[in-house]
Amino acid sequence: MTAVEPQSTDSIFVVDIAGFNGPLDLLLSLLRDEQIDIYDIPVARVCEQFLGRMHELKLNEAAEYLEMAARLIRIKAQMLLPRKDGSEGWEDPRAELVRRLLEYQQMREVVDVLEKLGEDRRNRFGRSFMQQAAAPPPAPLALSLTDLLVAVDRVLRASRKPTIHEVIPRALDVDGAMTTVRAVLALRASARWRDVVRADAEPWEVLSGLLALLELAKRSELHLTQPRPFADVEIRRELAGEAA
Amino acid sequence: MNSLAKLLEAALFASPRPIPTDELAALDPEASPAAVQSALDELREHYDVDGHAVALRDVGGGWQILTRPEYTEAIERAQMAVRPARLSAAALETLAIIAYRQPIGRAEVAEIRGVDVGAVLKGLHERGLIDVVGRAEGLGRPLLYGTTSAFLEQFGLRHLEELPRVDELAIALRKGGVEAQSSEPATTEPSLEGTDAPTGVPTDVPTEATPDTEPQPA
Amino acid sequence: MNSLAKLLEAALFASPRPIPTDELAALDPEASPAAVQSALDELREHYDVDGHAVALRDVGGGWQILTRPEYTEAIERAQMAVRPARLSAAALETLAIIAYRQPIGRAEVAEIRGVDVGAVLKGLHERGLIDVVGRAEGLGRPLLYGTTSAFLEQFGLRHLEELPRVDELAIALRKGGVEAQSSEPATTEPSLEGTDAPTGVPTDVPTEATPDTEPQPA
Repeated sequence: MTAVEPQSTDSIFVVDIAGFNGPLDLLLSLLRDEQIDIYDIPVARVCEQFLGRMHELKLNEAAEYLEMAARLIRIKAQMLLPRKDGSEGWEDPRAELVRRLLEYQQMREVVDVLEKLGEDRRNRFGRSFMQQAAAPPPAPLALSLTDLLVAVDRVLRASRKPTIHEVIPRALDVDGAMTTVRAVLALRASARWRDVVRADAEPWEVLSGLLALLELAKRSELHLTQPRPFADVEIRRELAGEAA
Repeated sequence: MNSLAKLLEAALFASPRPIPTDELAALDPEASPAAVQSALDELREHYDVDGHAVALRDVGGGWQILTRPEYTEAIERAQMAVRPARLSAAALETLAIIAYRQPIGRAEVAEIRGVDVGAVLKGLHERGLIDVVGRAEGLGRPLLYGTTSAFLEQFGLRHLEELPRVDELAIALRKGGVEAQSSEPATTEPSLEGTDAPTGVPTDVPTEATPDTEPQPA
Repeated sequence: MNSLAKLLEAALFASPRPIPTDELAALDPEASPAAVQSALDELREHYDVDGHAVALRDVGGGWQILTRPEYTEAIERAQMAVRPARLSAAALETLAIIAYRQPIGRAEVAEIRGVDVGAVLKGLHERGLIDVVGRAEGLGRPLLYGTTSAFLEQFGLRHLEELPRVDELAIALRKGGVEAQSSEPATTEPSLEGTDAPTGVPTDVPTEATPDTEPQPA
C-alpha cells in the first residue's frame, strides 16, 4: 500500500508541472527510455536514474515520488544481500515492483482505448435544442392508503412522547438599545460594536442592538461603515442627524 | 443531399437555438448565399418528401429542425407512462405527519421525525401532495404545510376525515380495512380489502406494496 | 420510413439524452419489441444510406442521434455548439481502473496509480461518471465506486463489455483482487482479474523465477 494520503494537493500540482502521472509513470518512462526489460530491472542503476530525474524535475518534495525512491533503495539493498545456496525460498525483492509496473502499464493501455473512444464521442454532438413542450409531468405515484397508514403507525411508534419545547418569548428592546447607542455617541463621535453591545450579551440583546443601529442609521442619526469585509463596524455620529 | 446541406443539418441539429441564415453561411466560407439557400431548400424538401418526423422551419429569425406536431402527444404520453415512482419511507412518514397534524411547520415535522425534512418537503411539494397553507405566528413566521386534493386523490380518499382516527389506527391496520371507508370504495381506489397483512404489526422496514396495491394505470 | 420509425425519430430528436429501448417501446403500446427493433434498424439505415449528417447510435444503454464527426470542427468554429472538455490523464487513469475493477475503493485505485486520488474521484463523481455502489467490508467500511451510464455515454460505449477484454491487452493483469472486495464483480464485466492470464504475470505470491529468467506462467 502506498501511503500518500496527505499531500494530495501537492501531487496534483506535480502532475501539472512534470507531466508525469505519478512515480510509476516516471519509472515506466525511464525503463522505456533506457530500453530496460521490466522483468529484469537493474535496480541499482534505475534507482540512481530515478533519483536523478526526481531532482531534475524538482519532485523532491512529492511524497509519492519520495516513497518510490525509498522503495527502490530498499530493493537495491535487498539485492545486495548474499543469497543462500540453492536459493530455496528466495524471493526476488523486485517482484512486487514488477507487478505494480505491469498493472500500471496495463491500465495505461486501457487509458489509450478510453482516450480514443472519448475523442470519437466528443466529436459527435447530441441534440441540444430542448423541445419547448411542457415539462414532463412527474411519474405517477404507486402508493396506497395502507402505505400511508403504516407510515403513520411507524411515526407514532417512533415518537411515543413528542417533546414540546416551551418557548419563553423574550421581547426585543430596540428602544432601550437605541437609548444606549445615543448615550454612547453623545460622549464620543465614533464607537464600535462592542461599545454598544456587551461581549456577553444574550441573543435578544444582540438583536436589539443590531436593530437599534439600523434604525438610527435609517433616521440619519449615525453612520455605519465597514473598512473591509468582516472588519469591525464603525459607528459614527452623523452631523446632520445631530443638528436635527 | 449535397455536402453543404449535410453540414447545415449537423449544425442545426447540434445548436440549442435557431440559427439565422447568415450564421449558417459562415459555416462554409466558400459557400455563396445562393448555395446556402438552395442547401436549406434541399434539406427542407428532404425532410418533407422523405417522410421524416422532423421538419426544417424558419422560426423567429433563424432556422431550426423541429419535430412535427403530430408526434408531440405520443412523446408526452410516453413520458407520463414512465414507471410509477414510490415514495421513500422518509417521504411517507413526513406525509403521514402532515396529513394528521396539518397545518404544520417544517420545524415541527422535523422534530417528530427526528431529522431535517427540508428536502423531503420540497419533494412532496413538487409532487403536489402538500402545499403551503399559511404561516405560523412568531419568529420568522414559518410556512405551514397541509395536504392537497392530489393527496386525497392519490390515496383514494374523499376527504381527510376518511383517514382513520389515530386511536383506530392499530385496529385498522390489523383488520386490513379502514372503517371510515366502508361505505363504497371507488373502483379506482387501491382497496385495502382482502389485504392479508400478515401480522398487522407494521415494522420499521419500508413497506412494499401489498398484492392489490400494485401501481394502477394512471 | 414506417410510422413507428417516424415516431421513434421524433422522440429521439426531442431528447437530449439517450433513450433506452423500453422507453422507446412505450411510445407505441401496440408495437412488439421486434417491431421496435426493426424500426430502429430502419432509422439507422436511413441515416447511413441516405447520406445524413447524423447517425443513430446505441450508447450507454440507450439510443441517441448524434452528428457525424466530420462536421464537428465547422460547427465548433462557428460557435454553434461546444465540445465537452477533455478529461485529464489522471481522471482517465482513475476511470480505467474503476471501469475494470468495480466495485473498487479509493485506497486500491490509489495503489494502482501510485498517487492519491481523492480529488480526482471527487471530480469524476461530480461529473456523474462514477458513483458509490457500496461499501467494502473491513476497517472504516470504505466506499466502493463503479462507473455509471454517463460513463458509457461519454465514451460512446454500449456496455462495459465493449472495453477491450483483458486477454486482448498486451499485458494481462495479475490474478486475484483485493481482500476487502467481498462482492464478486458481475460476470458481464470485463475483468482485469482474468484467470486466463496468458503471459503469466508475477502474482502477489513470489514466483520461483530467478531474477534473470523470464517469468514462468504462474
